[in-house]
Amino acid sequence: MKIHEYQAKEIFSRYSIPVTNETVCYTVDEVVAAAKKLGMPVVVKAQVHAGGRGKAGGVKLVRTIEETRATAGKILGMDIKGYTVEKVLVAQGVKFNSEFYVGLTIDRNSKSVIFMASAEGGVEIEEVAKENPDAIYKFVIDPDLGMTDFLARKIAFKLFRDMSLVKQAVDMFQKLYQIFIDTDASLVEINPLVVTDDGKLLALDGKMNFDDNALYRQPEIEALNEPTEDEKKEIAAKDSGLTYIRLDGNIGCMVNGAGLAMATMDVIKHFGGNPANFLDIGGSSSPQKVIDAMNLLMSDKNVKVIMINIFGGITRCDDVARGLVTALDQMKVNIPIVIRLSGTNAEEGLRIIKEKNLPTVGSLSEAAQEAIRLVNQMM
Amino acid sequence: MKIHEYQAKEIFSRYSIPVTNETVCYTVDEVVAAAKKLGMPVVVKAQVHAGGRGKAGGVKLVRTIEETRATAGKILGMDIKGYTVEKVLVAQGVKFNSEFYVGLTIDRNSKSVIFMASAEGGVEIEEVAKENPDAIYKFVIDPDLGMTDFLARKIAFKLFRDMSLVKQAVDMFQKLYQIFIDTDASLVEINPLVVTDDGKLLALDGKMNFDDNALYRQPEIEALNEPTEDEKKEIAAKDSGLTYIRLDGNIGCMVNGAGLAMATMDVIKHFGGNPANFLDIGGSSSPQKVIDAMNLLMSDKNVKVIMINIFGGITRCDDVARGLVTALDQMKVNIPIVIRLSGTNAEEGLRIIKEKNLPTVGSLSEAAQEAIRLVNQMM
Amino acid sequence: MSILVNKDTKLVVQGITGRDGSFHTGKMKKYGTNIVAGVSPGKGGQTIHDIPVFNTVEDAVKATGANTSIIFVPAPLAGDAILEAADGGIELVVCISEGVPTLDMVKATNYLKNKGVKLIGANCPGLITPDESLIGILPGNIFKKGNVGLMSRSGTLTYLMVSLLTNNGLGQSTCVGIGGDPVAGLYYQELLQMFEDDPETEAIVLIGEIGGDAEERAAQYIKEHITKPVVAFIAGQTAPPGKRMGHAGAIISSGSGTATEKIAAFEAVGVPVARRPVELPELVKEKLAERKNKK
Amino acid sequence: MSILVNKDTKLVVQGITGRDGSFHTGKMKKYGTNIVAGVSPGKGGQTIHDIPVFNTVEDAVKATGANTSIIFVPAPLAGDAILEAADGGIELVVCISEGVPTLDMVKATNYLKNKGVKLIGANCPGLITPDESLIGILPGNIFKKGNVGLMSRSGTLTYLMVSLLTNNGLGQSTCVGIGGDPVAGLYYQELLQMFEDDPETEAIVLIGEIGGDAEERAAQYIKEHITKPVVAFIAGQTAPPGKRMGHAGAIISSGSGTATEKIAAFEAVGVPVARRPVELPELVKEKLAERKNKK
Repeated sequence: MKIHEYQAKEIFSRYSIPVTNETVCYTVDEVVAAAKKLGMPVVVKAQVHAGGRGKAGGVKLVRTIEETRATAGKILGMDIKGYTVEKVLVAQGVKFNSEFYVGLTIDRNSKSVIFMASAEGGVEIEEVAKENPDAIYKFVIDPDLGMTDFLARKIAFKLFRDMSLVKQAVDMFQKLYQIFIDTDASLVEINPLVVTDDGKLLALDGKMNFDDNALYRQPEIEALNEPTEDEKKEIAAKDSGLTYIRLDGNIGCMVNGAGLAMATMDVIKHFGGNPANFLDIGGSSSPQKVIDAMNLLMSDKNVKVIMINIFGGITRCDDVARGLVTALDQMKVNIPIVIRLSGTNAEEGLRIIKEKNLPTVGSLSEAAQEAIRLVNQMM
Repeated sequence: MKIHEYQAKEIFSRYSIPVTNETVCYTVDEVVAAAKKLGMPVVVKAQVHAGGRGKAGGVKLVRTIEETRATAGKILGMDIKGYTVEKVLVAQGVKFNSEFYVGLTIDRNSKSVIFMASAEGGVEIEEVAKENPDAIYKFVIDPDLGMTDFLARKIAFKLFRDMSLVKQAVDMFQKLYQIFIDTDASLVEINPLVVTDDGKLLALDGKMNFDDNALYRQPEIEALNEPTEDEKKEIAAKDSGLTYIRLDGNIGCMVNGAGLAMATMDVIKHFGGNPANFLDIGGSSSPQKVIDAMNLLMSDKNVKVIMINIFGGITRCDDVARGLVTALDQMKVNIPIVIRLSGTNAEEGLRIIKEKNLPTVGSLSEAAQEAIRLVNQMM
Repeated sequence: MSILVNKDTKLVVQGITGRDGSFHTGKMKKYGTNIVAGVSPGKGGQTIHDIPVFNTVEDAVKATGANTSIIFVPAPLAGDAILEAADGGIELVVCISEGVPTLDMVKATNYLKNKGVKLIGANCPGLITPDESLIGILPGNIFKKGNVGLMSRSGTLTYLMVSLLTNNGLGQSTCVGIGGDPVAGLYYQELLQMFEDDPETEAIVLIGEIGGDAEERAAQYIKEHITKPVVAFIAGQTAPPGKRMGHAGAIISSGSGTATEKIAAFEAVGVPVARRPVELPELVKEKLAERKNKK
Repeated sequence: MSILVNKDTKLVVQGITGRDGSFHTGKMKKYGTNIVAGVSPGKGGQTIHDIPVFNTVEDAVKATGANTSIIFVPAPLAGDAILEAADGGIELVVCISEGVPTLDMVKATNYLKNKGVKLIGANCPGLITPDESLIGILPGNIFKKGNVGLMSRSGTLTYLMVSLLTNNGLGQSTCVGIGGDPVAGLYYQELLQMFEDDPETEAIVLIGEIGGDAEERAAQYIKEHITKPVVAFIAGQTAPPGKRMGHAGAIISSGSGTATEKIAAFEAVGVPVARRPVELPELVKEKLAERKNKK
């Protein structure tokens, strides 16, 4: 789950990490009022859940009230990577000497939280990572120790020589780690972290992502969620135990397991078809899950054929079959369905399906080819 | 550092551990008022920093107001192991089925916090430990994990079969561990922990000791300290970097290092003398420390001779010598001093001492014998 | 031989009284897995599928000598269950539970590393040594004893691959579903080494997914340490960039972790990559034949 | 030979710019200890006693190959300093600082155990292998190379004992002050085993104190594992019960941990106990003579 810059910085502030003076605004008038209150210059920043806001023209430094009004008008309502800008952050312009990058994330290899730091802040860190990987220092944080004084100091000395800055950095790094742990984050970033003209560290920007699996114990974070319409559908799906991502094809897929779902899409594409979605009905299943999944597929008007590919493990094929039969009893399904079942309780599942005179196929290739044939028939 | 039962239970309450309804009282009238409010019967419990209050008659169950008044009068002002009872805890009488013991402390061998639990609660746990050691379960708490759910459950299942009690116990044990860690405790005990008639766990008593070395970061705990007059002297000494314990002899000892101080006392006793105190001037020394130590020794009127035994390591003999000379310049010392210096900078120290015409001796045995000779001369 | 589990495996099922735990205990027992105990706090003393249930893993291990554990508890409790297993004396922990918070796994994997206890998962289908021991939710009937070692980040895709292998006469030494979570137990490198050291395994199949760089690292490890033939498959070749496909791992962003890169990494170290599942058995057969000729 | 420290010891001093750190660095250097670096955050690049100072232990280790560290920082910072040393690649950490909170030591000792790093202290005088390496605040001039291994919970009492040994012609292989805190690093048992395994050590002196049961456990360990002669001394034979004599360990309560009990425990396993310091050398000489006769 993602939150906006201003929300991340509110969390930073709660932990006494210094951030710019700023106000979130929803209208041009609010932006102008905020700019007057903060004093010129200010920076107007689009608040959307997409990267590359700067490049897209969503972040502007303005020096006069007129300029502020014009810029606010331009940014509010702007579309950035499919997200409409509904609010902007108006932040006091700050003079600074140098820009740094610091971030925390999960490292699969060390199975720990890692702290990343670079003196090349202010630019996209992915670019730095690609072009000058040695410029990014990485520190594995021992989960038993957390961000100890010595580790924070070790990191700080990589970025700063001045002891006053080292001390500020040690304090800030320890707080950032605490935020990461306390909120079950998956990413915490400050980019740029700047040294102001009067020698103070300041978070000019802030970014936080969270572990979806842990949201159940982070109600305050979950309350910050602002899903788009597509994401709402995905979340509703998740609440039913489904993982759903809408794509732009016409073969509605219902598969159990993310890997198999991707392989299924790969095979459909291989034979020239186009999947309408990624839909993983997950592990431990119940008939209700299949009903929810069918409803989800039927709600997409582009779907011309439904292709079900189940390989039973923890998901039992008879549950899927029963759910399917129930779903078909409850709802009007006027498009063809191609069903492939194998694995745990497959025989019982196939028996139930066949009782309803639904078509089943043997292999994944056959299923994909059959689905494509049916779509082409309709076109 | 020790605190009173009622203070420990206030901390328990802050962590939502159920304790008896109770009030601390300083006068008989307060006790009677509290008893009326709580309803009879109540238990009146002396609040002193000494064990074995029950045996000493400092804990009484009373059933009537008259009895309450009489008992309060008896307990308030009572002397228990040298402590005068200045306040009592008046606690609601509770009906219970069974009594347990739980406690946390530091275990030297595993270098961890251990949790101790026993179904033989309500009696002195030291007795149980001696007579039936298998009745006390001990669990080492991995410092990286803390009191995990599974560990708390493992302990709870040793004491209880009923799942409602197990769940209450799991919650309580985790909170007790949290208290131990949060307060830098050295001991946390509930004895007895009872199961009430309506199936609830309840802390009938509470005991907490704290790590003196960590008090600097526990100001709230330190504020609860109620030292006796002797302890105040010890604390003042500690503030000057000295460890002082008053004893009843007449040879004032000033030694560096606890082991050497004890060995010095052993040798004095061996030759028939009587040390007036244990005084360890500790490691890293400054002249001021020696001045403070001299003042401390001189404040004890029983002291007839001062015996100084310094073996320089981190303590430099020249510092001790200089401090001694300064002290003797500042204060009137009208009793004899026996000085033994060796180790780091001993030569320089001895030179300074000799310049002042103070007597020095070679070995510990000689020093002890000389001190005893001087005392006997005065008698 | 085989890796990790075999006829000597004595299994304890944590969460044996739950819906999935109970169901799969029955399935595993029917397959022939030696299940010696179940754990369900407060249900100690009961039996389920004729298996004794204990309140704690420690009790179960003391009473039955269990050396392996499988976990079916709800995700919020799974981290603690893993710790309990390791603390209780279990040597191999297999965590099926899906949706375990990442920081719980960070804590658990670190503790297990210090204890020297092995973990598979979480969010995995488990593992099987055919005809000996099935520890997980895999459908036993698709497996066949043989000499192909298999490891996979995905669950059901594994079943499809195994079916294809079995139908083509290629039996398996051990198949391991390692799970797709950001922080998991044993991973490609450890398992590659185990298969390398296992005399019964003649070829290794690695089934990867888009996202992360685990496959790239595995390719590097194969180059440096593995002499047995390895064949790979990567799911998500046509997944649109920037979308998260179920597994936390399956994210493609700014040109790293794509199927194209992973396939290139494998092929650069001589590991052929099947483009479609059905191509896999043929590649394995070719590699086995090559190996036979070399010998 | 010797234990723990020798001519190959390369020492880094943490807290080298403090009063005590600087003073004892000078003393150790004068004794001949190979001090390669100091650490003092923010003072990297300076030198003190001609020794280069670094901001972090890691920097110091990378630049100088230091393998041993001594800590002189204030007690509230000592726990972190121990962790930094272990994390930085140090193999033996000697913590002199006095008054370190117990829970800091719990955390540190546990981390070092998992890392396989050895710790002496905190609240200890350090250790010495005479004529090779002095790591600590011990007065070097009282030691003499020889074949008696010594370990002690107390600081200055050790110096007294060593003086007596040296004055009686009994040199030392290595002398270790283990400190008297409730939670400390290497203790009697580990050191007894090291001396047992050290060919240069012919007799072992153990200097204990009242409080706790470490001496009783040591006696048990000697019975089971140690073949070399051991001689002991217990401080606090006349200490009044219930009083805490400086060391957190030195508490006598309800009849456990008294000098009488400890002396009995040692004598029961054939370890003679000196009643006064001056008696110690004679007991060591007797034991050494016995051992010679046996050989």
